[in-house]
Amino acid sequence: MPFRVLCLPGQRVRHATNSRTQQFPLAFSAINPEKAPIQQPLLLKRDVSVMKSAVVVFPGLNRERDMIAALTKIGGTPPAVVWHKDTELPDVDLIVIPGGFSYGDYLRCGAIAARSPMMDTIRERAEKGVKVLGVCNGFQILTEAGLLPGALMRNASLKFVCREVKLEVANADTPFSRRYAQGQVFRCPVAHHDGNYFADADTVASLEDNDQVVFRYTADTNPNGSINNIAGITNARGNVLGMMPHPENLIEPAHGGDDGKGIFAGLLN
Amino acid sequence: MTFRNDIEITPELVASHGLKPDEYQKILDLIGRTPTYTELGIFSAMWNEHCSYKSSKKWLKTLPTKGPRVLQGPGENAGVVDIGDGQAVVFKMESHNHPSFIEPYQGAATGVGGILRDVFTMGARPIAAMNALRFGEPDHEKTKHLVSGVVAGVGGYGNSFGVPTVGGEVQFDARYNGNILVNAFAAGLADADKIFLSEAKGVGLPVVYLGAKTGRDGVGGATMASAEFGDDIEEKRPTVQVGDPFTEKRLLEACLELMKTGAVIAIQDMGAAGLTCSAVEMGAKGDLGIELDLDKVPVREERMTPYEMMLSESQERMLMVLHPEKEAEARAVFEKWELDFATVGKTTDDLRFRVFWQGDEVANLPIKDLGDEAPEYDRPWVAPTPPAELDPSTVPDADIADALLSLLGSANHSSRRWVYEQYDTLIQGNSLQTPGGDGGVVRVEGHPTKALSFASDVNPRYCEADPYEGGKQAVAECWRNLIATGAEPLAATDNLNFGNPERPEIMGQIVHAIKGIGDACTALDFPIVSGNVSLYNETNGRGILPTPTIAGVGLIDDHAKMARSKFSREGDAIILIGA
Amino acid sequence: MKARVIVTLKNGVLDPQGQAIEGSLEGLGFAGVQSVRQGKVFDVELSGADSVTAKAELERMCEKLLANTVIENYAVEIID
Amino acid sequence: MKARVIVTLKNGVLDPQGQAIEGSLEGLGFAGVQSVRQGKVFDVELSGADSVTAKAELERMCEKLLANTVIENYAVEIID
Ligand SMILES: Nc1ncnc2c1ncn2[C@@H]1O[C@H](COP(=O)(O)OP(=O)(O)O)[C@@H](O)[C@H]1O
Repeated sequence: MPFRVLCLPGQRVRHATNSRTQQFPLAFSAINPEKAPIQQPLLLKRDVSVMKSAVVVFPGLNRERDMIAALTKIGGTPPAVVWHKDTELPDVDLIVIPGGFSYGDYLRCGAIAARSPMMDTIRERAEKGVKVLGVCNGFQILTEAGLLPGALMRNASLKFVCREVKLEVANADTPFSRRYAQGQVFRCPVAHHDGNYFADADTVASLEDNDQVVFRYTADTNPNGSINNIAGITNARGNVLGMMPHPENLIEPAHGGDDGKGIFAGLLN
Repeated sequence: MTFRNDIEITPELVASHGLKPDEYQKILDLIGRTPTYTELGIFSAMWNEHCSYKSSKKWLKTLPTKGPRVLQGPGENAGVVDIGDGQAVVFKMESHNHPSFIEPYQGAATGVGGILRDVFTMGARPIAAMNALRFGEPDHEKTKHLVSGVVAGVGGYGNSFGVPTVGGEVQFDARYNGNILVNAFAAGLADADKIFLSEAKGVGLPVVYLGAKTGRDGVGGATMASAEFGDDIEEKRPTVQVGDPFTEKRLLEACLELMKTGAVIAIQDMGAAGLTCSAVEMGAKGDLGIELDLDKVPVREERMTPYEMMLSESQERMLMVLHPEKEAEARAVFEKWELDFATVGKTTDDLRFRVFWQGDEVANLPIKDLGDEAPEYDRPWVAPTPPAELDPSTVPDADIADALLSLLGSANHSSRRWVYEQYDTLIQGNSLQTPGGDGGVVRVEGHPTKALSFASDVNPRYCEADPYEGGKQAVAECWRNLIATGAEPLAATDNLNFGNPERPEIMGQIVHAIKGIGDACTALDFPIVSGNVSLYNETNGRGILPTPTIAGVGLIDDHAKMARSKFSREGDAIILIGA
Repeated sequence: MKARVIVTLKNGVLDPQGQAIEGSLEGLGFAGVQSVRQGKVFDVELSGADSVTAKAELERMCEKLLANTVIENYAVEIID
Repeated sequence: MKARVIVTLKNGVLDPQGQAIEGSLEGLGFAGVQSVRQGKVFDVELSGADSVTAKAELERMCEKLLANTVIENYAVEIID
């Protein structure tokens, strides 16, 4: 399959793994979903091998529909939707824990969901190398479950914040970020109350040393006070990503842009 | 246990239930005996201003409520309007003013929770919310606390529930110093042929309680004083209702799942005066009696009395009438979502509202009369006096640029971003225009081109100067905000916030404002399909500014052609149109 | 001087957090839990002041900010 | 049996809530406040069990759920 990069038309990008710099006259954003019949994937099927994914739903999550829409539109096939009490997780390449307020965010964000039996299954899959993406509450759940280090504390403003931020790609060499160029800055919305990433100094140092920080807020758009402007990190192996911003809410012109699409596009084989 | 249902009904007790002597006489005439304590509570709930609209009904009836697209006008949990392709938009606005003043976070949160329930009780998935807020002067000692609590509460509930907030209003004026206004709007999307109503049908069918457990939340402060306990009250119990958006979100999913099973005959949200109002409304609308067994009601506190259970305003609860053969299937849905599901009574053919508790009948009342016979007043009113015309010579000279700058920087004209950034405006992935423009726009999921536009407006200072013109203006402004997004306005809901209607000059404001709203809506073919009235809003013995909030919904056929308020390209011409 | 302030919900006030925790503990196999109510604790360090003054000061802080006295109770304890 | 569990942030862990409260207290004119750290309290009712068993059980609850031991400490106290 030819290598493709998501970027705005005419934008210069550098691909992280081979450092080639190329000009892309035509990118995904040139595809107008308004012209495409509804429910059809934004990508043509022949362009991609179908990604098998599952979205895990805990009670109180509320961005699962947004996530399902994004995976369907970009991945070309709807994800399996798995209720947290289901004992079977289908055989998939990608497991997604979407955003929301699992168990009301009571006790600590993500704490109660993180202790559910479903998380043991997800942990086993992650250990086998299956990709896991946690967005917003999903990120909080992954840290509470110990799949990712650190914790998400209350925003420095103590207020819920919903706005657009800019993310800088700190590591383009992950399955989640490979459609972006190293150092590329892209737009992405956030909507959360507890996104203030914190870890002790040693943990932060090792995250930085191992290139586990994948996305950072640009310094002037950090919405929550998170340490080192961290917006998203992976585990050491690189197959589990947690991020606070919501790429699923910026994937088509109707959203005012499609900067978030690359994350899903990158996960296609 | 020292509960008694035979507490003596004294004039003081009657008065503390907000019932006037002649209203109490009406109760005596109606039932031919002294009511029990529980019955007195039931009457006070059904006959208060909030449930009976006794001061405003006469005037509300004059509003235009019909139109070719109106599927359901006022009288249900929310209004329903056809948007084509077999779909309908379901919406309403409701106030939570007094609770928000007492406890701003929980008051506002439960206001949002209540209006969302009104919408999904009818079978619609909520897709948009708005909130119209009015506070006292910015530097009044209470304002800061109230603003931060209310905004956090609106966000805390709506964000967690998962509905995008797409619009609203915030205003400051000294006249709201002691009485803020929190008006919450919600809209949902449903299949036009799958709207659920509250009218019970069929005799001997189970009446089922759904959702969260019942506590003492909101059981009236004044009425609490009347020692239904002996000496075992440990502390003065707060009557604040606490919202639980997590339970509400599960209730939403469970209800929509339940409705698909075909088990639901009628369903009603438990709002103000919870079990009482919902049971009576369902029965009375269906010309049926209702029997409740309070021992079956899920409670979360010990030793709850029938009086308390009937008046509790615990949140996130509903009542439904069910097809008995579907009971197991319906129960399984609620068990999956870990919510209470209890059969608490049945429908009867005797047109009585009978309530049993521990083997005793604690209430036995004529169900239709509880609503139909509620007092209705034609309160005296005087036409508002228009303010004297302003003498131009008294207007101080000011530098226009300075004036403009101070206007732009003033609390009432500055950006509202600090508010709406605390609300999730993007969730569900369908927001095409978020707050900050004229109307909020949300696309209709599953349709390639359609979108809905929402706006909420009123200018209380205009309404104070001239309630009739102010009422008209509120409708016109809402309408303009909708068309400014490229939408065809469909219908509106109103939230009429006024002072004490027993004062003729306030009643005059109400009458004139409703007339103005009605005339404007008629002229614009913009029917009012739902609404809410909040009276007795006073601060330091003076009424608030008359504030009839109008929230409207419009339809955009093709959102690719949607209009926005921002200039989008250099070199475009700027054109001023209008009168 | 160190002090601890404990703020708890008044009786009868719904505690959705406590309920969710109760449910989760049960799910994790803790059988004997009958109820959980969640509250807040504030560990405050104060400069100077004797403990009587400090306590009065902390109570004023509770009334003004730390507790929402409409629905919460508070208790102040001087630690050292 | 009644017990109280107190969960506090470990030293060095960021406490945005505590910081904000510190700032507000100062703003309200409380001069002597040097630091505020916010934690949680859980009032738990347990059925049966002697206090030794109960305490052990509560500690397990903390390890498993009530505290995030990466950032928090806990203390258990049996009340009666
Ligand atoms: N100002 C108003 N204009 C039009 N309809 C109104 C108005 N106020 C109330 N209504 C209608 O009267 C009915 C009863 O209102 P309300 O008691 O607030 O509803 P609920 O039963 O949800 O508490 C509702 O259908 C509402 O739409």
